[in-house]
Amino acid sequence: MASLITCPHCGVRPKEEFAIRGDASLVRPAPSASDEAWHDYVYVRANPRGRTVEHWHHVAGCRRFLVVERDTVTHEVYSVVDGAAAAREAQR
Amino acid sequence: MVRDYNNRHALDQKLRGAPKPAHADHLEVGHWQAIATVLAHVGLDAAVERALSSTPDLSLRYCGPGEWLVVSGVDTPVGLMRRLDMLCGTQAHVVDHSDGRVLMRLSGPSARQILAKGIGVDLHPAAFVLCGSTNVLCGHIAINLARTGEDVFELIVSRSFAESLFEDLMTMGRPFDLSAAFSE
Amino acid sequence: MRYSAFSIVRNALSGNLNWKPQWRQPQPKSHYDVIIVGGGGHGLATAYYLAKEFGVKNVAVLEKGYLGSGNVGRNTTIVRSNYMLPGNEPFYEFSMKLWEGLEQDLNYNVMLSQRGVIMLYHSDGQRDAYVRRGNAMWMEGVSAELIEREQLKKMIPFLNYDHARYPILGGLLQRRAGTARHDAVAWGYARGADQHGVDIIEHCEVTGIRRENGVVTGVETSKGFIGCGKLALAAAGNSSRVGEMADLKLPLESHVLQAFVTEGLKPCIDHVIVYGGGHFYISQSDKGGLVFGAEIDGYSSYAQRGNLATAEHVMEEGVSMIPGLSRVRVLRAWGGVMDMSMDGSPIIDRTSIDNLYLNCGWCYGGFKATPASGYCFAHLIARNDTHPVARALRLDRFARGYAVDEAGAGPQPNLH
Amino acid sequence: MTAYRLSSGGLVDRSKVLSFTFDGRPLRGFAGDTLASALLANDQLLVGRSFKYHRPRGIVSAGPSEPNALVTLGSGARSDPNTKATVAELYAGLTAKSQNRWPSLGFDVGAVNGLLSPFLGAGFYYKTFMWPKQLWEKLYEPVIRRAAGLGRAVLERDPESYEKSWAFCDLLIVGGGPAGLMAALIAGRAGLRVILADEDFRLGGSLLSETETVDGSPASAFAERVVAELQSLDNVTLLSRTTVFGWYDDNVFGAVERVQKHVADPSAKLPTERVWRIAAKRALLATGAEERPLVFGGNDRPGVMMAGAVSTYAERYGVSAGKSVAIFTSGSSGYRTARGLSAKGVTISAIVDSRADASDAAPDGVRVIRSGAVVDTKGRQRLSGIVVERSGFEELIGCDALGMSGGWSPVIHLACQRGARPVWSEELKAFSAPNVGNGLRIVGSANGVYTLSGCLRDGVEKATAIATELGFNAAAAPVPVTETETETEGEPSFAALWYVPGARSKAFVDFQNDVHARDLGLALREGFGHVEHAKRYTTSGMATDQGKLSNINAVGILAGMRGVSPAEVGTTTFRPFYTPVSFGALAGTSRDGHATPTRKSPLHEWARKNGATFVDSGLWFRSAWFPRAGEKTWRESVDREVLNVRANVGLCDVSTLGKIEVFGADAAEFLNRLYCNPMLKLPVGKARYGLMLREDGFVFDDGTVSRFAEDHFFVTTTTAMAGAVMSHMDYCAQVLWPDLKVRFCSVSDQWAQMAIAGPKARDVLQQLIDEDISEAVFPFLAARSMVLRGGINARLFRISFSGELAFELAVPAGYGEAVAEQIMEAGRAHDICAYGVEALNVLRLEKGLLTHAEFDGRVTPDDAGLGRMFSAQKHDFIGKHLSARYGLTAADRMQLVGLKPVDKDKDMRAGAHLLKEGMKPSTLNDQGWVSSAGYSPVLGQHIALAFLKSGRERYGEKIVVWDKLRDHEVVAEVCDPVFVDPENKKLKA
Repeated sequence: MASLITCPHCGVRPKEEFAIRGDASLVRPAPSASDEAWHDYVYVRANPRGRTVEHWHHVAGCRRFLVVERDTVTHEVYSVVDGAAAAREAQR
Repeated sequence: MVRDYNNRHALDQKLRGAPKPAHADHLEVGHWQAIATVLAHVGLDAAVERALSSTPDLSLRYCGPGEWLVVSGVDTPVGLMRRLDMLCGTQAHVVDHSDGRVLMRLSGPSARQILAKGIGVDLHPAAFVLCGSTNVLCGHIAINLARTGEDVFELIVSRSFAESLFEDLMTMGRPFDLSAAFSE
Repeated sequence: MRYSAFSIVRNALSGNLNWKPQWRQPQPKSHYDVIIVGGGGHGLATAYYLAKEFGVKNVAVLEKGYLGSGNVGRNTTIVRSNYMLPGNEPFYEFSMKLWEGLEQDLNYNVMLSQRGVIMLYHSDGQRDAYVRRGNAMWMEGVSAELIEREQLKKMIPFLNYDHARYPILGGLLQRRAGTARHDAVAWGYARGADQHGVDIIEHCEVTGIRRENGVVTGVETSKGFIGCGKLALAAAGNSSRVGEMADLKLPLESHVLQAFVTEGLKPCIDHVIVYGGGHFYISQSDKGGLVFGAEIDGYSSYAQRGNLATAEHVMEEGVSMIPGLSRVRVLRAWGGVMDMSMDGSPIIDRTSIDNLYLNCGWCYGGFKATPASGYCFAHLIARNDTHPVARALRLDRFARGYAVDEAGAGPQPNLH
Repeated sequence: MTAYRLSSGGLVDRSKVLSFTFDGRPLRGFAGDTLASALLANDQLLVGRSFKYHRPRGIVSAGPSEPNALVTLGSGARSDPNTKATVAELYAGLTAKSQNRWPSLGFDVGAVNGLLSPFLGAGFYYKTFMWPKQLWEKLYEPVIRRAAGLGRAVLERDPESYEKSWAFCDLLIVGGGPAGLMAALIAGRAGLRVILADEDFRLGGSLLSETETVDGSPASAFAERVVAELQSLDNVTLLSRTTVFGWYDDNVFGAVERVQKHVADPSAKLPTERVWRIAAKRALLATGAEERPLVFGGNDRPGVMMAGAVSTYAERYGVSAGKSVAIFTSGSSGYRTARGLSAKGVTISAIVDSRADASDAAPDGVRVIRSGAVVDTKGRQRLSGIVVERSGFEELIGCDALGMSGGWSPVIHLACQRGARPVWSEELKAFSAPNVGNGLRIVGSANGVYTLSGCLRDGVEKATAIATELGFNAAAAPVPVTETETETEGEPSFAALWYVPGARSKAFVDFQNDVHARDLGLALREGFGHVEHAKRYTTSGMATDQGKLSNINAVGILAGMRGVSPAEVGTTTFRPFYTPVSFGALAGTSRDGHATPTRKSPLHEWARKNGATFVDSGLWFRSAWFPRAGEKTWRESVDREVLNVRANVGLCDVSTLGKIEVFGADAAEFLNRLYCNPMLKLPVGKARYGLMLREDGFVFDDGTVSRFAEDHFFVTTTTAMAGAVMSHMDYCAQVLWPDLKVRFCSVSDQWAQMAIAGPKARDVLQQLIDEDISEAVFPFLAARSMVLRGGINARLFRISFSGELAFELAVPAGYGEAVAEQIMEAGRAHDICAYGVEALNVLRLEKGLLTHAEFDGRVTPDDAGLGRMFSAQKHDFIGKHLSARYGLTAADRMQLVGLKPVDKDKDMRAGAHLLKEGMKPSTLNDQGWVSSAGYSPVLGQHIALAFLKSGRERYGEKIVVWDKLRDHEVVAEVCDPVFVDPENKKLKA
């Protein structure tokens, strides 16, 4: 992971083609949601030790936001999927 | 006041002057070509790709899902826009990039070795196949790379980065005496 | 045993056989007034000041590894108080003043070396931002100097004045800033705390936080349950994990920051120099190695190791700033796990649980803050009251809209 | 003479004599020598001084673990300090200098430290130098600091070049010894893409100093045959002189190739070093094993070497380390060295074996002292004898070299760089590699296989397995046959001996950092018994060799003192770099002007021809001002440009703005959610100023939004944030609102864009355009595509960043220069001038328009006086919810104001802070800060924009503009931030 990411659209790519945005498990609250929900969305992070999902933006490639499921200790990558597909799923 | 306006190539400063003989490893810069970005409407990726790839004198370069650069050696920019509009105007948005992109063709026995100095993608023909294309990082510059022959690659770069990329490529090619010129 | 030139001579004459351990290796008691989780710089400093300044002596520091095995032992040792925002500058200046008296206070030479930190600027806009910062420092009574290009050339002749991609126009200098010997800070605080009766318990991992009626009563550890009156968390890098044991949700991501050291060289770089065309910073240790680093690797990680792409980028910036580094060889790279907070500033605060206290979010700035962090945290724990210089560093600042965002980068931890 | 060149033998080319110098002394060696072998051949035993005590030191090893023989190669800007003589390939004209000595290597004043050593024990500096306080800075630290380091860095510009390259392969083999070569051969024949990297300049590893035969020929000839076959295979890449320094995630390896370090006359076309990043499907670690030194009294005297190194110098380089060589060993390896030397006619004075009984065969007539121990060495700057103790009796044995062998440790550094810890093997009495999965496997003696035949077999087997795994067909290959050795008999056996008791003088553990056994004792006594503490307290293992020789003994000694197994002590952490790598190699070509790419505007040439001075703006070069003859300062030019725009007309290149086409049925909805002001009802043919927030409610960026069709918008961003805004839009479209029908792409590079501003802007522009662009037809904020006379497609916008009647004209980038020239020609009669970003900045300052000098990431729309743009009526947009927080709406927030100095002649500068008159400076009293300042030629005075607490209520108040940093203080009046034409009369003219 720290070296190579397999982009579902572009294939195996080096880390420097990506910009990392952060936690991909967050779902943007509804406009009417509580202050606390908004605070948690913008400021609170689960920050797991172990398996996590993270948004990697393939800026120098397909410009897609990818959801990279990976381990924060071993740096093993479990899966990489397109962010829009994942977001649609999450919103369902 | 009616004018003929000159179109200045981004590498005009670099490549102006008498053409020098091409070496075995050569960088040829397309003086004029028409290039457009095609953005498929949401959900119509496959249909647009079909429409585009069925046209013989258009070369399709993959950028990302539903997004391509289309290169034409025969059309004017306006002509290409018109053609693409007819071809897939109802299924895609078409944006002229003829002035915003510069195309360079790197060829020669050392082409792969030269590119490997900047590109973190396996360029072995089994991995990066003939007619394959993709957006990649070359050094610090994002480009579109296509393999148009066993030892021939085409690089499409944003105009503002063209000089920088050109200088980088010439540095990468220095051990191989890489030469460069505008195409005829 | 008090350290002095005389103690060294006396011990040398007896074959150096009579030196005593610098801190004890006690077995944990069943209960302490305060338990501090984390035997790094901040935890040890907190224990030291609790015992020395606030009279709280029944204190234990629990460390899951060896003492000082976290970021206090893996940083670039820079000490400075050149901040811009009013929420930060008084705190870091308080820390700087504590540094300046630390050796005498601890009877331990932490080798504070006030050789000056200079931050280079490369454009008018960057200069204006540094002027704003320098004036903010002066507002707090902290001296700062704007060094213009010609003066800088005399001061630091080997910078890339002629060929840099971004011209070096000048720098903002804080002369009192510099470096300290990082391990010695941990050891000095440990020895000091120990002498005041603090129990430092190494290889004791906290595995749970026991609560009864909404109040913390103690911690489960690899050495059994230990009761406490107050529990203080100072486990930067792992704050989210420790906090989770008490159901705290924290505004943190753990990230890895690499640092590097070169082979030992005769003295050649006098200042701590910070590149404005990137994030690179460098200084030379008293042993001769050039110690340097730049930005974090960018993804969340608990692994104390970095990636090559970032390392290469660091070297690019280094050679861009000082062309003569080109032939210097890099000996070793290491990675520290940072608590990156959502505004780039730390948190010292109470929590929603009455007797649970929190010290976290130090981003890459934890080392320089060690004394003030310990002092302010001890103040908070002992008096249940925030120290005046740490008022802006409360946990609820995000909810209230008072982020202390020195970089102006917004709530994305890896941009700070 | 003691060390000398044997009359024959070795892999050096005796017909190619190479001259070199050491400390100015001219010496000669042969092609194929290392600097170390050549120095030995010239009997130069003393090569350096240690770090702390400045003790005389000689060559210890024959490879990269060398702690002592560090020299500075080359001179001036080409100096390479701290170079290991044992890996430096000799070339004609090489110059080497010894280090850390003054005035000379033979007589070094620093050696006095040795006398003070009882006071300079581990960590002594933590306990003293504290009184009096001032002396630390003035005296103690400078003295300590002067003693720092070994070699000297010149910090001059490096005349040589570097580069980097990617490589991809099926199998990377690290190490070209017997195991590595065999593995490469098997995999290469099977068709795998193989890379074999070896740090030596000659492939073969231990085969090059082996006395055994393989398949009937000398081992080195066998190696040569294998290498020749590998060279013939297209799918195999051989990288000699290449050190693999790091193993990173996803099986990516970093390696550095010394392309021209060994070349007397380097080619300008080639880099001096090249860093490889190798992505390997599989890798084999064939890095061999390291012999351990013995820790005994006086073990650092020049002439004391590793027994294996003594063999290597004899077999590979044809150099004997001495006339009379003694061996001190805890195992069979020492005997092997003795046999080899003896066969070459070198006298073996004795073999001292720490073991009581061993069956190893000594050469005929050589005395073997069992249960013996070397407890001291004699001689000054070179060895003259050893003191051997056996059963309480001491004996002095004369010798001029001592080979020591304390057994072997597999070299497993790379396998432990990713978090896995080495595993103590009781069987090997060494730390062995952890199982790190299929990606990286350990082979040969790195895997604890210590016989030649075993290594050859291991190489064959592992390569065959990998080939099969990857779907290749590896033909069964016989393992080459060794002559005398069988796999079990040749296995070296040794007793673990961490410390030789009874030392009469210092017994060094870490040679370079002068850490001796007693320092470790002191560390333990003071509570630093943890291996990491001991390392940090004593500095053992922290020198340039990273403890390659010393760490294992330090662990063993700590274990012994603590009465535990080495397994319990464990090792310190293995981290990159395996051996040190130059900054230059890791930086590659990205330096100086190429540190980052540069971007040039399509109007760059036009600006250059018009005499522009350029300034960096991110990656871009922008035209800053256009000096004319007679103008002496930039201010004169900028004032002229500003006044001319206000009075007549000017042309400014704004091509660097980010430009994005936004399409789709939901494009309007998308933009409406993206900006804090409304976008849904923007009419076709109109432009609107847009303000974008971050989700936390602070301003992110601003720009314009134009609508060309119901489903087609065109968005501009600031130059600085173009990339960030594009990424933000990607995020919003893909992650937040994936169901919106919107597509967009950057067209920043497609369009050359220029601002034509000033009362005569329309008169000038109309000359290029047939369509009517009068106020009635093309009013303020009109935005349309049109065609210039001559047929150029263009876009015209009636927007202004100067407060003047202004247009922005965009044309395809290639035509930018021609169109700009045309406009200048058309404008000549109207006194048009080119203006740059400095004038642009003054023009916007006079109008109170904002840039990222104001939008510093901590500013709300209301702070900036743009509160009216925040559309609370909109259902949702980025930043809406959190904007309502108390801290973002508090009455005492700093708000944008204008400042005018009370004394019109005074100036103000950006970065100053604000204080109430009469108040003392303090953080509490700080009232705000100046974001932008400059001279307004229109008003004839300096003006500034500033953020002031509750500023909008304080117009008319006098405030101190406090720039202590530059000792500058001015009293200014707080005023509205719009200084010129507040009614916008000119804008809509």
